[in-house]
Amino acid sequence: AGKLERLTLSGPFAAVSFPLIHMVDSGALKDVAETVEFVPWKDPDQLRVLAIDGKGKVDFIAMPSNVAANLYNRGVKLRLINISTWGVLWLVSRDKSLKTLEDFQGKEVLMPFRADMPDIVFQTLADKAGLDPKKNFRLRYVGTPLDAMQLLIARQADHALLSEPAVSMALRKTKSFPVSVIAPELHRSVDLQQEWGRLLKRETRIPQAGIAAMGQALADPALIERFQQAYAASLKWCEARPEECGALVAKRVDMLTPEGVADSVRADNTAFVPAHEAKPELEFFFAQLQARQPALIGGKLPDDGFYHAPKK
Amino acid sequence: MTLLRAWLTGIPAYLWSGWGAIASLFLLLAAWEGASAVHGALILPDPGTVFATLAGLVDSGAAWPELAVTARRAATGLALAIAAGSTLGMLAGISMTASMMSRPLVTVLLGTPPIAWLVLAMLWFGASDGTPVFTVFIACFPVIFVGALQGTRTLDGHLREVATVYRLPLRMKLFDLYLPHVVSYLFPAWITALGTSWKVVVMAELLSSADGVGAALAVSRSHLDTAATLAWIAAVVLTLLTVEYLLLEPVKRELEGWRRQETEGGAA
Amino acid sequence: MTLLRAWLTGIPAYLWSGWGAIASLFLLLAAWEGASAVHGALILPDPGTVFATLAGLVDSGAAWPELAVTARRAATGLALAIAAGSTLGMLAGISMTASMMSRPLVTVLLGTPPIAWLVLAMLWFGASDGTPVFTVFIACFPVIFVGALQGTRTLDGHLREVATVYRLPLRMKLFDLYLPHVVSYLFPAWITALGTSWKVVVMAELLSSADGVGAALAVSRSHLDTAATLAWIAAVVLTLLTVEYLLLEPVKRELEGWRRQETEGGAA
Amino acid sequence: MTRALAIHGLGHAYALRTVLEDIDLELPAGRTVALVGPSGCGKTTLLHLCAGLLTVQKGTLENGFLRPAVMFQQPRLLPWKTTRDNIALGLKALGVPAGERLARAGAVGRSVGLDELALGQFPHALSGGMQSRAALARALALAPDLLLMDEPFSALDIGLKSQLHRLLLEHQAAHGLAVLMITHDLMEAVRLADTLLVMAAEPGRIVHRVELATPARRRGDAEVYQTTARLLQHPAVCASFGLEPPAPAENGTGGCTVLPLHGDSDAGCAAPALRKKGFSC
Amino acid sequence: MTRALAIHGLGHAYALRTVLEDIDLELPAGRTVALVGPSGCGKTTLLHLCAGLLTVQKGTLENGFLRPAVMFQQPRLLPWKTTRDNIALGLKALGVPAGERLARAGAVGRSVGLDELALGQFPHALSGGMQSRAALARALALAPDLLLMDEPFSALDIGLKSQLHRLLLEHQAAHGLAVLMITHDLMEAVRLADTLLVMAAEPGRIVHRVELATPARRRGDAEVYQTTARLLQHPAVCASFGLEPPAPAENGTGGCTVLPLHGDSDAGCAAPALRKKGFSC
Ligand SMILES: Nc1ncnc2c1ncn2[C@@H]1O[C@H](COP(=O)(O)OP(=O)(O)OP(=O)(O)O)[C@@H](O)[C@H]1O
Ligand SMILES: Nc1ncnc2c1ncn2[C@@H]1O[C@H](COP(=O)(O)OP(=O)(O)OP(=O)(O)O)[C@@H](O)[C@H]1O
Ligand SMILES: [Mg+2]
Ligand SMILES: [Mg+2]
Repeated sequence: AGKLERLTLSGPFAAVSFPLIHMVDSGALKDVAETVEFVPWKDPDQLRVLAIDGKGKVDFIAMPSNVAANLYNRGVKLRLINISTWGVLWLVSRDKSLKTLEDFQGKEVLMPFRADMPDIVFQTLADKAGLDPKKNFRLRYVGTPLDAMQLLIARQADHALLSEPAVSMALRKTKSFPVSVIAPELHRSVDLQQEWGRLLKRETRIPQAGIAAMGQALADPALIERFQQAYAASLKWCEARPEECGALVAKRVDMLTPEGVADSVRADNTAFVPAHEAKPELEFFFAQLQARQPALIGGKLPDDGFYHAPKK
Repeated sequence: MTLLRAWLTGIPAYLWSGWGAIASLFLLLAAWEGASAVHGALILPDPGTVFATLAGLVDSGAAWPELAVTARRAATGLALAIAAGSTLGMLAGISMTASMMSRPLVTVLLGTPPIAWLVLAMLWFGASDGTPVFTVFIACFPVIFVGALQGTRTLDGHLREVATVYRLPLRMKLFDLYLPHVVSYLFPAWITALGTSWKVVVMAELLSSADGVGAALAVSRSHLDTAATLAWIAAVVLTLLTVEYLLLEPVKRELEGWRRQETEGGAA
Repeated sequence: MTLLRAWLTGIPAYLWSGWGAIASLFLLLAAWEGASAVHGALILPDPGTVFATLAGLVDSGAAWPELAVTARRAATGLALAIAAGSTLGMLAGISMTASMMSRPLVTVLLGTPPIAWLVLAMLWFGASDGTPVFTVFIACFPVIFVGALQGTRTLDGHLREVATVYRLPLRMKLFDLYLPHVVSYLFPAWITALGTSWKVVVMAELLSSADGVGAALAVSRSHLDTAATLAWIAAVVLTLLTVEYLLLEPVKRELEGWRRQETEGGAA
Repeated sequence: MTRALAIHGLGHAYALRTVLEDIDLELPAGRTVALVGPSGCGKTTLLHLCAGLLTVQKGTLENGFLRPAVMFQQPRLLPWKTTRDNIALGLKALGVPAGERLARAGAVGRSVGLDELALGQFPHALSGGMQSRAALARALALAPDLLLMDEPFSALDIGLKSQLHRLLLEHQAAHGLAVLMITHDLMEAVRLADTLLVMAAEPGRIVHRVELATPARRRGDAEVYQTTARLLQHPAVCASFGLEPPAPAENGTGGCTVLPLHGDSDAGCAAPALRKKGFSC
Repeated sequence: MTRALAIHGLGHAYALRTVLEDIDLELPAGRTVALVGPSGCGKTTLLHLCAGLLTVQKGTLENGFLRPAVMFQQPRLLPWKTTRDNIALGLKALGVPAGERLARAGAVGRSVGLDELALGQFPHALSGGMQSRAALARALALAPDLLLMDEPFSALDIGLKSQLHRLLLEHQAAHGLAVLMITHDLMEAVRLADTLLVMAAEPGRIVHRVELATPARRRGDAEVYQTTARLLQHPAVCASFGLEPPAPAENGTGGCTVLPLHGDSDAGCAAPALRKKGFSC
């Protein structure tokens, strides 16, 4: 097949996107397209604009798995091709001694993004632990992870549910001048992935984010295959060289620091799993979300057309 | 009392003259429908869907509590801004020095992005109503202040001389001399502030709060539920239109009655 | 030309009378210093640190390009809003029907949270200047429109009769009759809009842009670098104060010269 | 249409209150009609109707003049324009270029006694009389063919008044100007007008009409005085102004009193009657 | 301080332009001073100085009256208050309770010929003369001890004028009111004033002073007429108004002309001189 003119990758500033950035930077897909570019999306509005079909602007887009299902159920033409992020949710706390969800009973926990996936996961887990999320915790919702971090650092709050790379950024900040002078250390406390495994009696991982194919890529299984390989390679590269990956990402994304990204790469739970293989776990995950907040996945479980399966 | 009476008696005549307003709202709906057809439902659902969603929200009882919370915050912030802005603005208008001193502060208030306040507001007011109320106040106060200031300074010097000669006490100067004139400057400021207050309170809730329309908006936004998002926005705008046309306009008509008659007499 | 001359000749007298303004800015700095001492540098760095950071940004050359980009966007949006708002507002003020029809649209514009537009703006204008410019326009237009509308409607009926009798053509009606009166209503609206434009453009850039002060602000915020955040905000506010006091005020003094003399003559 | 103002059966009401009823009036080019009547009887209303500022509700009004100018009861100068620019307003509306316009405005301004300084000032810095002269100049500057004037000289001193009377008559002789003027000064009306209409109030109507045969420019002081005196003898006029006509037996010259200067006679003049009920204090 | 207005060597300048120079004036309680002079000579400025609206720049001004009231040259009614409320303005400032205040305002309003309807209307619906009567009523309602009036009767018809003259004299007799009034009507000045001051322009100064011995209420028409005629003979007065004094040989009575009604004589009156240079058109 002829070379494509342009290939557009897109993703949020989170772990799923690091391989995408590496792919663009290293020229991994040079043989496929003349230009390969990375377009970040920062909020749901931008995502919506990128996701409208027919425009064919974006080919591969990284997003949380539930958002992909949501868009699919709303009629956007996309297919999930892989899941790479299996756990980025942590409780960050000033108190070293808190080990499990139960330990946080009666405490005020900052929660960015009300009714979004992390909130629902937290509630589900709390429920399984026999706790009422509304009664046994004092959940304080804030607008963005940034606000939560600011409140933590300003000692206005002691615990927060954060995701990578915000966790690493916050931890780095509190150890570095001048912040650490005032704010005592924060700790990476409960790992929600572990709790997921413990309380739901499953593997200790949650299929949180991955890549969806759209536009011209949808009709081109070869392109998807090529992308999958490159992505898996880049993911491996990042895992192997956190420092280099951090430098690379921070160069492109002003908002992240190299150390923060590196820490985040070390901490997060990545594994390249093609969508059809992840399907059972995804369906379980979606079912949990649907039970509490159907709107998160667009009201229903996505049908089979959602999961990309390579032709054997 | 007079205001209340005026409010009640003003309504029928008012509704009658409101056809133009309604017509233009329908034009707006038509434009929306058109844009929706072009862009598709994910970007911009059509008005029918949105109003159906809104009706659903209202029926399920989900809408009223959120609207009430938001309205309370907007109204509190607005009331504070109107009281402080009108009074301080008029006082600053009477004294040249006060006006010189207050102007740059107003500019600073006007031009500082809310980001700068938000952290402080969260610190001072925590998760209470304080933060959105404060944000509304900060956003509306300068608008009203500037209007009151300008209105006071443009009062006809001849009438000011009358006040001097007839030795009006400060209270009368404010209420019998300045206010009736300044009101014509305050009204556009109040209308602007009313609109601003709703917009700002929603944005502030969106950023910082657990309840209210803004929070609901944030949720539906993160769920990519465009119809619900627009339904909430429609609810806000409809409330705003109601407040403006049922409350502010009749009051305006009453307070500016002398002016209306003047125009009619002059041009009839 | 006359405006330019007025601008130049007005400056010295103007600076002299600006002491009050400067004094109150220093008061503000003192309050900031105090608050910073209470809350600690992490939440609110003191003015010294912030201005040092700002000086660093300026020295390193990082500040100017961002400020230039932001200024270009704010100025474009504001200019469009002033042109459209003043003209349409005055036309609506002249015609009762137009005023009835436009009012609810203005309320809708005023009260709709930017969230509702943002998607459409991004879709229409992409990542270009279009989005922030459009956002500024939407935020400033209604403010100016309402001011112009009210100003036009409060023109003394007697003077309107003079215009009829002396058969002023529409152009003269606008520029010789309405505008000089309306200007006194437009000025507070322009001041408000100027402040709003800077605030809004920064917020829009914060959400949607890769460059400009807003984007820089987003970066320094995500690094939890409060000093840099405040330095950027200080840069915006200082620019705003400069524009207002070096440009808008002298123009205002010139355009309202007849009024100033009146006051002096009447009360000297 | 002929160059004339023709009014037939004209009436006007503000809301439910009738202020003018059954007015008939003819004003051909080159003539002057003076309107006198008690305060509040509707003179200004009639003038505004002629100027087209009020819509005709009853009767007919035909205005065949091409370039009317109005001088209002209040000066109504635009406060943001200098006196010169105010005077030039009508010329600007006609599209006269700036240089010529300002020169002509200056000339007309000087002709009503405004000096360079006054022409350069804003209206608020003018005295009352100067403002009303500026308003007059604004009307004259247009070189109108119909001049509607509402108490044009009432704010002026005796010297200026007579100067401006002469100016007006000259202007009229030169341009064939038609003038409709309202005044409270009967003598002024008799001096300047060809036709004098006396109005009465509630509702405003014309109760007396005097045609003066001698052209105004050749009218002598004696004639002016005698006509005024005769006018004041007329019962309708006395009634309209709320004056008691003195008993004819007591006074040789007769006529109602008030302006008592109708002779050297020191005849006892009756005090004017109270015009309104409840007139106390 | 005695209840009197005492002015010595008063001067005033707007910016660099001197409009008043060396004014001396005494106004004790119960007396009336009338100020006449050409338009723009500074009469209103002097009145505003007396009212305390302008700061004294030169000379001294002592005002010992407790409750002055001012009637301005323009009505200056508050457009957002009904006529009645406008009249009651000064009373409200004094803290008179609403009921009494409105009743008193109504009574004063009626005494100047405003009916109930007019009292309930906003000022813009009043005729010019009604507005100036409302302004007069506003001043009178205060029951002032000093009344400063700027051309109070110039917008009124002859009937109302003489009624209000009587009203003013009655008021003065009853309350011992001091009055400083500006007028362009010499006869009115002579009729009402105890002292008559004639001003000249550029700079405004007092050029002639007439003391009238007979109390105003007992002043007969003949006396009024003769004094006016005498006044117009005075060269300073003629010069001030820009009138040419007729050659004494030609005219028996002498005096400058303009108000030619100074007798039945139809003596040829010289045309008034042009007051300003460049008087053309
Ligand atoms: N705009 C208006 N609305 C209602 N009534 C009005 C209006 N203008 C005038 N009137 C009434 O109409 C009547 C006549 O007014 P108009 O001004 O014509 O009187 P006028 O003869 O000019 O009196 P003056 O000599 O005092 O100027 C008055 O009683 C006045 O109250
Ligand atoms: N506020 C002002 N600023 C500058 N000059 C002024 C001001 N007010 C009045 N003047 C000037 O002062 C002079 C005197 O004005 P003033 O109003 O006292 O005259 P006047 O005697 O009352 O005249 P008129 O009889 O026409 O009312 C005029 O030449 C006028 O131009
Ligand atoms: Mg009139
Ligand atoms: Mg005067």
